[in-house]
Amino acid sequence: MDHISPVLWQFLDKWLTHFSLFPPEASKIAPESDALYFFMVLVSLVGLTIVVLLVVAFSILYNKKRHPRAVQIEGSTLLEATWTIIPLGLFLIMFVWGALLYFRIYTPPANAMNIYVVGKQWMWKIEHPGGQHEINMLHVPTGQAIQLTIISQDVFHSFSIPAFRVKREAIPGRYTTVWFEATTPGTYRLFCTQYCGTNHSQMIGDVIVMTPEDFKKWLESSTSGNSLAQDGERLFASLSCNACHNAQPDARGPSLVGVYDAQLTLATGETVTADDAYLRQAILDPAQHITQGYTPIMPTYQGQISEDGVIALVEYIKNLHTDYRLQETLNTTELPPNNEKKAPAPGQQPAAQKEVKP
Amino acid sequence: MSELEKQHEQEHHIVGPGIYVIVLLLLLAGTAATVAASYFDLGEWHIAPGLTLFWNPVVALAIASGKMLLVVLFFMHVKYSTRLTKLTVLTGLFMFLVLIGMTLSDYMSRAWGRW
Amino acid sequence: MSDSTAIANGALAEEHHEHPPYQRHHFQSVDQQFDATNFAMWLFLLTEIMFFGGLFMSYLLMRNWYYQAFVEGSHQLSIFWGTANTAVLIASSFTMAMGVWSAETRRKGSLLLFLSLTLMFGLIFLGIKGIEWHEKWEKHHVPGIHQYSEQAFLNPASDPEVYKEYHDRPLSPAMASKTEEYFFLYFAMTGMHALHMVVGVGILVFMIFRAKAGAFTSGHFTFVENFGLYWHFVDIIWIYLFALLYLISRH
Amino acid sequence: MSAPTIVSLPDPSTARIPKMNFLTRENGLLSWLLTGDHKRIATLYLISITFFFFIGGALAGLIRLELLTPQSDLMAADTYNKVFSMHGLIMVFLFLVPSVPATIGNFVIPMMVGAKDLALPKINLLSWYLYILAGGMMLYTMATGGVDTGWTFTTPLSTHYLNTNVVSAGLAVFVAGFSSIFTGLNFVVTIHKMRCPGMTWFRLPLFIWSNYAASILMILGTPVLAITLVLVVLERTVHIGVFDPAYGGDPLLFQHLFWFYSHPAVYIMILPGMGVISEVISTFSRKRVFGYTAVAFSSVAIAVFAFFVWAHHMFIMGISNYAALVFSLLTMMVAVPSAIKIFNWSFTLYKGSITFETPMLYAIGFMGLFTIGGMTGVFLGSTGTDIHLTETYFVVAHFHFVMVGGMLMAFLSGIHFWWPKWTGRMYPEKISQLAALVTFIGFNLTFFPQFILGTLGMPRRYAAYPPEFQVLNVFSTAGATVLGVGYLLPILYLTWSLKYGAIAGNNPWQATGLEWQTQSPPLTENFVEIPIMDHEAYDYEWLEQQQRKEVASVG
Repeated sequence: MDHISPVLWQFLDKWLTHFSLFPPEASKIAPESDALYFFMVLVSLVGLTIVVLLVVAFSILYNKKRHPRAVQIEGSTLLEATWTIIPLGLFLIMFVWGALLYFRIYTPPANAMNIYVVGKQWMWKIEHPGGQHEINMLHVPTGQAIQLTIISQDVFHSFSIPAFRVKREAIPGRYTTVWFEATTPGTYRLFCTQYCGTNHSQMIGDVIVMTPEDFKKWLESSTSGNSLAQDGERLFASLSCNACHNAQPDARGPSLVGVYDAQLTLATGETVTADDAYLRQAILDPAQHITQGYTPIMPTYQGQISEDGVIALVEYIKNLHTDYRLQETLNTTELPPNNEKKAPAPGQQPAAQKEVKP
Repeated sequence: MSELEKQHEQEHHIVGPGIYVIVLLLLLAGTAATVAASYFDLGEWHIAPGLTLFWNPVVALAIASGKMLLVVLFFMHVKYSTRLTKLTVLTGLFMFLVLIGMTLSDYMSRAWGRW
Repeated sequence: MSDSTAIANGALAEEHHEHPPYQRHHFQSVDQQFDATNFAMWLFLLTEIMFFGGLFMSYLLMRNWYYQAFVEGSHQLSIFWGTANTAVLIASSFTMAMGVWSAETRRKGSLLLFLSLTLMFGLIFLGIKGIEWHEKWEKHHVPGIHQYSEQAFLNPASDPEVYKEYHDRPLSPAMASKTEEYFFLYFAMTGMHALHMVVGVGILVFMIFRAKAGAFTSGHFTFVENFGLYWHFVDIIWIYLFALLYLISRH
Repeated sequence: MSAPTIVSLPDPSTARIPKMNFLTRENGLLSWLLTGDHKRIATLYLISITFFFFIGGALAGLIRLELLTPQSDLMAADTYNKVFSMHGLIMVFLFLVPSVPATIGNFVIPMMVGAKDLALPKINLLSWYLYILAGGMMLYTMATGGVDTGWTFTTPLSTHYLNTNVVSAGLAVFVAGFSSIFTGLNFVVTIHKMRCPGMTWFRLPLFIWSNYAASILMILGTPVLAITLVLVVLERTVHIGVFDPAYGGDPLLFQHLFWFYSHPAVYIMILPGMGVISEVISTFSRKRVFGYTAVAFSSVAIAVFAFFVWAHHMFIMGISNYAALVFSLLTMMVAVPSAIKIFNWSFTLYKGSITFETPMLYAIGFMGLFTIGGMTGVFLGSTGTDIHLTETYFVVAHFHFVMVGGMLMAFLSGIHFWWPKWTGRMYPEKISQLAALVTFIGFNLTFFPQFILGTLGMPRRYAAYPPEFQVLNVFSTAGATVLGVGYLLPILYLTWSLKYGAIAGNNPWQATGLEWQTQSPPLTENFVEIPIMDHEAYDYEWLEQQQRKEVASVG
């Protein structure tokens, strides 16, 4: 084998070690998704085999040499009905099966841990609730349902983890969600699959799945000191949100304590659920989201807070289960009663300014 | 008269000025009515929570559709045309409604939330 | 002759080999030619319906999202000019229909008269549209190219003319900025409509010259008939634009 | 060894190309540029789409070369983005949409229905000029720096974040759209109003049915794309619009409007190809198409359902769950007529008398590849598997199986089938059979690995990719080379045959369509006398009787 160039050997070696035909199954949904996939592959193979067999068999049996005169046949209603109804039935099975899978992938369980994902040209920013920030990396534990709340800061992106069989578009101006539960520790690819401009192909990263213990260690080692909710709290204070949303009886804004996931009645009479998307909209476009009994005095924050900032605020509001936290915020900012133009406490400004887009 | 000639005659039915004048007056009356209606608040109908029908747009669009029908049927001679022409007009309306209806169905059902 | 039926060129169609000069060589008969071109025109109008369909869809969605902005934006339009324009266009549709009738009954003089009237009404329509657009230009309500101003919506009292009639509440700044969306669609829709009018006016001028030469009153009225369909279609689009842009948001 | 054949050529020693035909009737460039003859316009179209096909093909070659290695080393990411965008735009709007209808359809539809020309010859010529204008604008776009939106013009990327020639590319597609509207309109009018005496709807060849269905889609779908592109161009120029969320618009609205056309567009592309396959399979198995009515109505069913499935391109884009459900169900429905067609074609072979000339080889290739392409479409139409597979190379492989494996095979099949009618000369049989085989092998080698790549998760439109995908990409690039040879061969030997091919005679295939009952190349107005259709479509017994009569009268 001396005459084969070593370079070629290297190539072959590299290829063979890097070669795979099927992605790893590293999430709970992956085997379910693959079951349907293989069912479809099977149906396709059977269908293809039937067509190929028919064509080959007829080509041999009825070629001109063997069968010089064609016999004219009009058709056969029975046969045609057969190959209408059987594919239809199979397609309907695939439809129902696929729909069940679809709802499973896009309906997060109630106990899922929420991680925020912001897509921008050309990177993924990940915000853990504990305040850990990552770029093009996502650390997750096994055995825990993770819900991703995804938004884009500029154009369409798409957050795809092939090993988990999940994918969701990151849309500018709207939250989308997807969830998964990782099963096997390891490092997996993370892609942006929606074409998003020049460096689309650089918008890739790694998903690192760890055992819960390792994950805990990682969380502790990479914390930035503040949790995401604390970041939000600072921003909340620096934007003087608490001037009105202070849970006081005479407050000009509705109390935000326990507002998350509550049913709100708006000034228009509509009832809405205050989910992430609603909170985001209410911050950016308050005039359209007036809670019943309040006047539309809140200014818009469109263009003043980055998507990361909004996420921090939403996370903060989410965690306001009692007004204890709110009181704490009030205490730290020494809010004088009835003074609307309140400058934030000087000590908190730098941290907050990190979030505020000029 | 043979079948062919009958069809032939139908295709070249000439609509006279009399009908045109009547249609013109109806169209102008419709315009006046729709403008007048826009000055009144015709109220609304709460079909279900979150789903309200305002009468003003409904009336305005109904009058507009009436005018459209007059123009199509008489000015454009569809009333006297072949079935093919009628089918073509209906196809156009149908596809227009498919475009609007199916797209809006996505937007409307998003508010229904999860299962 | 009114409301009567007539067989156009029946005699000519039966003679197989002597074609009238206006019959194109690949048609079997004048009838076939008329049917085919008429049907083609209708199919073209189908594409026009779908073409405007995209605009209507965008309008419906945006109006649902930014209802208040669309209400206030629509108050900026002049109902007087809008109504006048609708009447003008309906009148032009009528004269066009009469033009078709004149061609069918081979009346050259009245055909010329009605075509000219149609042309006149078409030009009046475009003129009024020009007045309306000019007003928007002066108020800085042309989106994108002329320094869009939200003043009228943030502070309605600054526009006494409109304010006198409708005591508007000021819009929130976020909503006021969405009025630009309304005017974008207003200009896109009326602009696209006016473009169709301009094309129509061009063809009308051409038709008047041809009609003078007697081209349409010797039995070959297909062109007039088909142009009539186009003109009526443009009229129908306006009827809906008038309702959607001017009227439905008044209350 | 000589394979049995149905080719019956006139005696080569005495055969002559008829002196008077549509090619020789008038001379000079102007007589071509101002022609109203559908056959000449078809010829113009054939030349121009071949030109654009090779430009698009060259760009495809560049793409495959770049993807030979994981890094983006042949070209920068920006260049790569422009290359795949231009490849998509040119192939979709300047090749696939007009390919069969504007060339073969233009050439044979009037003859098939027994008419002298299309109903509106001037509009037909206008359609070609619009096509050329669109092509010119596309070339201008490419020459002045290209466009990197992808062929889908996704907003807000295209309206806000790119500074390439989006406007001229968008307008080029707008113009190309009107070219296709006018072609479709012309076909519908011709099929409705220009049929010869005795030509009832159910005597029409199936090629007519499928082109009719495709034309309906062109008429109703294309204008929505046109207005969408107008709105994109406006939004780009005046910086306010309905698609960019930064201005208050909705990017999903763009997706809705864009796919309202662009999903039916894939049926615009494939339906005429299906028509070609029906003609070819029937002719080379000497049999009436099995279940004529079912095949005819399945074309219409595809056209109708095509308009109700567009949102399956948006399953992961956050449309409502309920809409996803409905659109997925309807997508499953549209798959059924395609299955019907495949099985009906297979059974057309049953008890036939089959020969394997080049058009038949391409047609058999079509059936295999289209089955794979169609079935993988179901993977993407089912909401659950779509999540994993969409926006990956699986999608790329799927639509290339349908578009290249399906449509291009059908196009080449049709070109070979009608070549004798068009030019009066036969193409060389042996080498063209070889070309068909090379194309089939090259195609599978190019695109089959992409299914696996997609399942592995390799995203589409990547200039650089992780190294574990390299092996399959190398296979794919190697296949593309073979495929390139497969496409170059026909243009060489077809050009050769223009001068040296055997004289074909009127009906070398012994086919039944009316177009075969006139001379080749046909007269300017197709027939000496307008034919009268007195038999069903694909009536080979009628044809034999006809020939017996002729022999008797001559003898």
